[in-house]
Amino acid sequence: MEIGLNHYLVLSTILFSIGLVGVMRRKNLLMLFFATEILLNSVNIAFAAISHYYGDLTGQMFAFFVIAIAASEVAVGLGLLVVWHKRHNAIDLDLMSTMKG
Amino acid sequence: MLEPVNVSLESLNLMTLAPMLIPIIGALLILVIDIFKSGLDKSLFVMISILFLLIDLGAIVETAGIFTENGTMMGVFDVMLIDGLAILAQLIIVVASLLFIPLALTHKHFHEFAYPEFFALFLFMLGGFQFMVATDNLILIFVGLETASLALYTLIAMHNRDKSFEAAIKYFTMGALSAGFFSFGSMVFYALTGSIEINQIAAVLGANGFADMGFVLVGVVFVLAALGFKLSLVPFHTWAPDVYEGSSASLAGFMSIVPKIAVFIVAMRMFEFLIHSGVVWLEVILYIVVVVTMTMANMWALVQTDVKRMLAYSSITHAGFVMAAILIGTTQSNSALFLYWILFSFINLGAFSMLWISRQKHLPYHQYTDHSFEKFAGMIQTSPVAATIMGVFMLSLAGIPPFALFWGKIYLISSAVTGGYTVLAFIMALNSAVGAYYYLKLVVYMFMKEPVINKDGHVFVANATTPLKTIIGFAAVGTIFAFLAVNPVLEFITALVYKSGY
Amino acid sequence: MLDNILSILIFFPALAAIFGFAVHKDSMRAYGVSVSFIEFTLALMLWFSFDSNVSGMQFMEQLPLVPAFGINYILGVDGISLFIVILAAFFTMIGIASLSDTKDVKNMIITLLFLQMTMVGVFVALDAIVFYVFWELSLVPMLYLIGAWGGPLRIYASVKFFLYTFTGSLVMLVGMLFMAYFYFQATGVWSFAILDWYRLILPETFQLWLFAAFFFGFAIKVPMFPFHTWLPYAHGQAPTIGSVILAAILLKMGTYAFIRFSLPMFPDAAVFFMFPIAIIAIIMIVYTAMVAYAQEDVKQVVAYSSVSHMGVIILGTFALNVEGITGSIFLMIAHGVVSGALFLLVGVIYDRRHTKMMSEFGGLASVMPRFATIFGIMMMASVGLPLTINFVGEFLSLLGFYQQSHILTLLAGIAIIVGAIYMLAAYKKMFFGEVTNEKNRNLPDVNKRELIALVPLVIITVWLGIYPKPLLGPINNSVESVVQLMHDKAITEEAKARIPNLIEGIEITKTTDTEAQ
Amino acid sequence: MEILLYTALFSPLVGSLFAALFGASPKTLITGIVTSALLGVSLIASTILLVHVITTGQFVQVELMTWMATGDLYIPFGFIVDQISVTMMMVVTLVSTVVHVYAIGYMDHDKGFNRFFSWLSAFVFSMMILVMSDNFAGLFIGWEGVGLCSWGLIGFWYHKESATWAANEAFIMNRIADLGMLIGIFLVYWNTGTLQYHEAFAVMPDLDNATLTWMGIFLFIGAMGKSAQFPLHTWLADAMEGPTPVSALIHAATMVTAGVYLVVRSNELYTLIPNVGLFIASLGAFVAIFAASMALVNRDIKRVIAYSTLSQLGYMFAAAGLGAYWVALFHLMAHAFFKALLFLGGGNVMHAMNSELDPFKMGGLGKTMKGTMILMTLASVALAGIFPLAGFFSKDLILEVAFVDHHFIIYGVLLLTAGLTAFYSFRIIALIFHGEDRHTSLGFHPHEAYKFMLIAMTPLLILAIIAGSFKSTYFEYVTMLLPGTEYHVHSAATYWIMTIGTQLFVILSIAFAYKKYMCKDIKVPDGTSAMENSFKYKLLINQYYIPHFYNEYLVKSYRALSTIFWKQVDQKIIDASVDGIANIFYKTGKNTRTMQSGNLSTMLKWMVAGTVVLLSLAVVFGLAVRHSDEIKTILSGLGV
Repeated sequence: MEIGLNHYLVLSTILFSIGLVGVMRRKNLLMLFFATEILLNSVNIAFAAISHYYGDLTGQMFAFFVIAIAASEVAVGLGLLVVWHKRHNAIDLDLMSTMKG
Repeated sequence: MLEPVNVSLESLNLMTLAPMLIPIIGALLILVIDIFKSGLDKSLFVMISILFLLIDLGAIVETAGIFTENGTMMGVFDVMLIDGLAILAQLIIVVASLLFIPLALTHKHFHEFAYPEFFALFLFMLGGFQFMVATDNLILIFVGLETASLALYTLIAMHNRDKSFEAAIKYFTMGALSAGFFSFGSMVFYALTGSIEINQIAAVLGANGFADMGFVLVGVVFVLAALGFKLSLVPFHTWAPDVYEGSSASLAGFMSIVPKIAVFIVAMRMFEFLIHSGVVWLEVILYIVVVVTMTMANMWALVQTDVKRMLAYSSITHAGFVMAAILIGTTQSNSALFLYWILFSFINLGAFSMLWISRQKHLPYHQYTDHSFEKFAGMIQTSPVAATIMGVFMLSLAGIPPFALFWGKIYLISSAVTGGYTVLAFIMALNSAVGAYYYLKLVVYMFMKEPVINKDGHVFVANATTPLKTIIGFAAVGTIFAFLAVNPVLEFITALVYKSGY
Repeated sequence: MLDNILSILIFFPALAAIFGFAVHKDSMRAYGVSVSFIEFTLALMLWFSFDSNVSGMQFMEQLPLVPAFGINYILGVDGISLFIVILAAFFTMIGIASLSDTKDVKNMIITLLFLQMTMVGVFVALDAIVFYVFWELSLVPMLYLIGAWGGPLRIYASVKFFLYTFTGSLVMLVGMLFMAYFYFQATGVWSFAILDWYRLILPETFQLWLFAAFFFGFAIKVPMFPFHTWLPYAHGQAPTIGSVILAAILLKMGTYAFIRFSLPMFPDAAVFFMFPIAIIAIIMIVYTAMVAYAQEDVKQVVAYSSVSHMGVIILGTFALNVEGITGSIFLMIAHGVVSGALFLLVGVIYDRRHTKMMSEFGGLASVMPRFATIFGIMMMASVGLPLTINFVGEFLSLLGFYQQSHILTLLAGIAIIVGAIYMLAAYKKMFFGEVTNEKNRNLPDVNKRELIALVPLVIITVWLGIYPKPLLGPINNSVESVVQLMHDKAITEEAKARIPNLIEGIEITKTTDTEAQ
Repeated sequence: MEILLYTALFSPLVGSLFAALFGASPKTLITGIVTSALLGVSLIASTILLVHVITTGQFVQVELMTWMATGDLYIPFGFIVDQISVTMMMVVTLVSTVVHVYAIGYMDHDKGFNRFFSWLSAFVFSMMILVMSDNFAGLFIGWEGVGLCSWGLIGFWYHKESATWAANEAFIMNRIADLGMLIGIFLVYWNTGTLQYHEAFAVMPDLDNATLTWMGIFLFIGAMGKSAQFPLHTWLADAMEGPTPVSALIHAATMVTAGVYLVVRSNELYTLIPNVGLFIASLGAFVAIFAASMALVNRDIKRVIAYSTLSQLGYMFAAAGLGAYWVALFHLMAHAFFKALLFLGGGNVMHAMNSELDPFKMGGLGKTMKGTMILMTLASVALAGIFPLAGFFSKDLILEVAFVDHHFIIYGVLLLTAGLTAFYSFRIIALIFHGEDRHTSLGFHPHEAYKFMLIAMTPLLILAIIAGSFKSTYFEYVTMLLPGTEYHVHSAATYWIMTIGTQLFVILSIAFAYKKYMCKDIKVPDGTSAMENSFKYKLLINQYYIPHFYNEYLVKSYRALSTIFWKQVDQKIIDASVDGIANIFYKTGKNTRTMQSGNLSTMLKWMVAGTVVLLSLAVVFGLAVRHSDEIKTILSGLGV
């Protein structure tokens, strides 16, 4: 069986779904960040595959940008996480609900 | 053997890039200054920011001039797109920023303004937003959006209070999810059409007659979710009240205006062609989302006990209100969107600035939040001018004529009428009535109750300095005398929007 | 100066109010009286230079406001609005003059002056949006008046008043936007000018919907049954001056708007809805009169009586003939004078006893004979005794409606019975009998300041009851042109039949002339 | 002549305003004198006008100014002095002058002396407007004006609960009738285009019968209220709470006859609709006997006289209804004189007895109050219709009218009423002035009234005696305007039998009354005697339970319904639903705000959930589009 575009897309979708489930289920902030990384990377796979399929570089460019943005996101995210951890000595989401209503 | 890249500078049309580059240069300059000499006063950075913003404004006016002569411009490998929408949105962004940045010159000292990075980040953020509105390339939109958002998360966190961090983390995490949605949506469109430029997507989809409607809709859903998050449309709005509460009042005011107008432009570019191509589904979904956003946010605003949170929900309502313009999708409605948002930015910035100048460093014992309603009780007696100004802002937000927002409101509702959305027009009108309740609540507290605390009116203006008062005065005058400016503004907007083909 | 007298009338009090911030609070009352006196003089000047023989608009002013969207600042006055404007100026004047000592009197006077601006603005605006601006803006000072100086439930009452009317007027606003859109479709030009709208003939179904939208806004303001429940709260909680202005002027906005908008713009819809509205009016008349009878608080009696009288005004308006509409306009003024006076009178006793419960009183006639006399005169005027101002309006309104329906007029006529019942019962409870409550035994009679307000009202009540011609003349002229316009515009057969054609006579003579030739 | 007309009309107003100036101050005799003098002026002016009208046969008509003018409606303040109105003017000014002078004495000790004269003169003014107006609107002004003054005067002693209650009752009941009148006026206007009497009547013959009938009915409803005809009669007896001069002037001589005046004035209308006329006559006859029956047992002098008034009004309506307008007017005039006299005499008694009104507690007053006794007896004789006093001429004429027109039932009823009238009139005469002294033991020390009061009453006395002799003169001049039908029984024998028979019947009734109530053993009834417990007595003393019925079933249910409307409908339904709608928003907000739990996980879930919902909608829609053809087939297969 030849691996075609659809397989990549299905893989991407599955990864995206895993990411979504992770985003919803994870109570640990760090794990949550991982889940968002999975989301973005699943998209990268799809972009690369489609780009190859069309023989067009735009998709890969997009993927590069996504990677770059993911990286900077991690930087900001981790920064926030560290501050939070310093202050509260915890990174549990459930403790993070002083504002509501 | 690849051909050597041979691009003439003329064809790049670098003028289109100028407005975005100016704030970025400004940001870099601030960083450089800080490297050479640290510990400079915030006023310096404020003034530098203002200067760059003014230059930016000049550049935008320049492009506006070119646009009115030559029409829509493409530049930098056809990535940049300067049309009426881009110009109007940039004008709003820059003017709102000009009103925002002097708010840093408070009487009390706040953590974030001590860092020059705050101003640098701010300018980077502006660059991001300007990129967002001045392109129809999904990559650039994505990059611009993320640049701006990441800067914004940081700005929120720099307020350095527990709530600020909580707000920033919430905003950040949800933002990351929305980034995922946006990229996924872009991927779907790319897969369908092989292009990531909106006008080409439109062209391809139009050419094959929306053959894969199901997949188009999947793409639309993800983009809608991502943009809906930024616009705080229900049910993607949950971050908004918490983030507004967690961030400083001035930044909250800024957030209710600038990011949203940028995203509105993207939404307009993205959805307009779909609606006009007869994608009924999107029309229905947008209709539902708009109505739900207006109505539900209104109801939540009713039950708030903190003014800033109330204003947060009210901003959600207004966003839903304006989203209706995109749903209607006529020239009048698109012009109404800009008119509404210009007027709204004046008032909302004014209202949040009023909260900002009443901000205390430490909460007194009877107050659980920074701006609880009780704090404003009897304000008319202790600080009548401030109370009157705040009252005007509230009445204006409620849509009482002749204050600013009324004109935007009638033009928008009128566009619903002319666009054939009769029921929507009535829903919009009735929502204004519901909204009046919570704006009145503050008026009631200020004008009709006895002060709870000390008779000292100082608490309401504790943070006030001349620049802040000037900004508020400017906003107040703009709010009250808007009726004089509506006509020229409206004509200008309509001309630009019409010329851009929306 | 006369060219811009309407603008001056609108903005002079507002400007004076802004300057008022600088006046010391001890001198504020004198300042307020002077300003409102000047305003009243200006209003009288308007009357004297008003040409009674002209039926159309006079003293027109026009400035562009948002010409791109057809919104212009257009003012004008005709016989229909002239007297309400004067009444507004008059009541503000005597209201301020008779103000009793309250806290924050400075703020109150400033608020009243702003309120006056909006009141005058509503009645002279000839552009729907300008009208709407003043219409909505009038809510704000009233909200403050009730909310800041009212009784224990003042916040509930004021917010209810505001939101209720605001909701109604937003629906009306949508109606206005539709109207402008239809005008745009018909002519290709945006316009909110009322006189432009008059020229637009709409299909009947459109008229019905637009009429309904406008009706919603007006009916709440009037207030018509069943939208009236904000009124007792507003009146019950408002300070005296608030009630006076509310009853005398603000309620008239709704009925005035019916005549200014609904009738000439949607004549067919007016005919279509005539009977349902008449039935609502009758319910207003009888039902609220009965509710008034059940009240324990004298102010509520007067408040509900207002609703009842507004029913007669509505009925007269929807008589759709000259007699009825003239009567209803006259009754607006009459009811303004009489209910205003009654609220002032209630205020007099409230100032002395700080209660409005009728059970607290009794036998006041012997303690305060002058007060009892004035109250009695005003009560009789409210009941609609001939030779008082109210009778002229009620008589003409009912007379006019009789042409449309006999049986409904008979039912509406019950007004004169039920009106007498609650008024006499209230008067009896308060003034007759022995003085049972010790606190009432030594109450001082009305003082000079109160007389300054009350005596002119008594004089007007009787004078205009005997000699209403100075008012009826101009009103009649303008109403005739409205009725003729309605007749000419009507498209359905029924409407043509229901709305009299006033120049019919001329047409007949013309034909006979030609025959003679 | 115009100046005389205005003098006659406005001098009472001047007097009233003059007295009103002193309204709140203690008694000043001057007010009484000035008002009386001004009424004298009015009387003189009226007399000159009367002479003018009699001698020239022309009427005086003036238009003071426009009152209301709009559209086609034009109502002036117009006044007319013609045969009808001048008769009424004479009656009004004469009786009121007498009553004013009398009241100076009667109200001698009253705190509200000045206020009283102000009201009383105001009443005369209103009454003058009523009778002098030349259009229906002016009539209505006077109509309501007298109602107002009647309210003020019945409730004159406002500290008395019963007085104020009676005042309000009178006003409200009259208002009910006024509504009918107003509708009648509307009918006149919309059908004839004018409210001027002569213009309107000129058009009426061209109108269709149904319209005229309605017009007649509604105008008569107005008359029923003012003239206290069944079923709107209860206020008149209660109105006796007012000071006695008021009862004499308003509730006997003038105001209550306004209804009769209206019918007479509208004779041209009622002539066109004989059916309504017959109804009026029948109602009149019914009221005559109905009121007389209640007078038989009542134990209140003033109420007895009031019922007698009611009964006589019935006579007048009977005459007017049968088309004998001039007869009705003649009886109106004669009745005014002797009934006012009777009331004023009653006032003397009441004054003497410290406001005691029960004749059973009096007896033998003739000794101390000789003058009053003579006056009242003569007035009663006149009322009973004994030759040659006024009542004989006017009342017998009515009987003749009924007889000649072959309305024998009406005739019979009226004849019987005549007997009853005689009986109850002399019942109270006997109880008050004759028989044993029962008052001294109850602690009363009666005294005769001031002499000038008695003198003031003499003009009425004279007129009550001689008015009958004016009959032929009166007939001649008044029939210039009214239908001049003469009513003559065809055979002289029948006439004499009738006349003498009637006289005998009346005299026998009087004798019976004297016999029954002059005996020695009359006691103050204490509710134990068999007669008092009989059903008939109870029915009569309770006025056929009509006031009871009104009070229990109308007044109370109105009050209950009002309270229900307020508390249940207005507050619980209408207002609650308004607040309910507002609360729906508030409650929804309150209940759904938990969605904003503040927990980041939940927030993310909301976001994903929103996307998933949209996604599934998109998939459904996408599939639907793709398979639209199949769906259509399936749906058509299902028959949709």
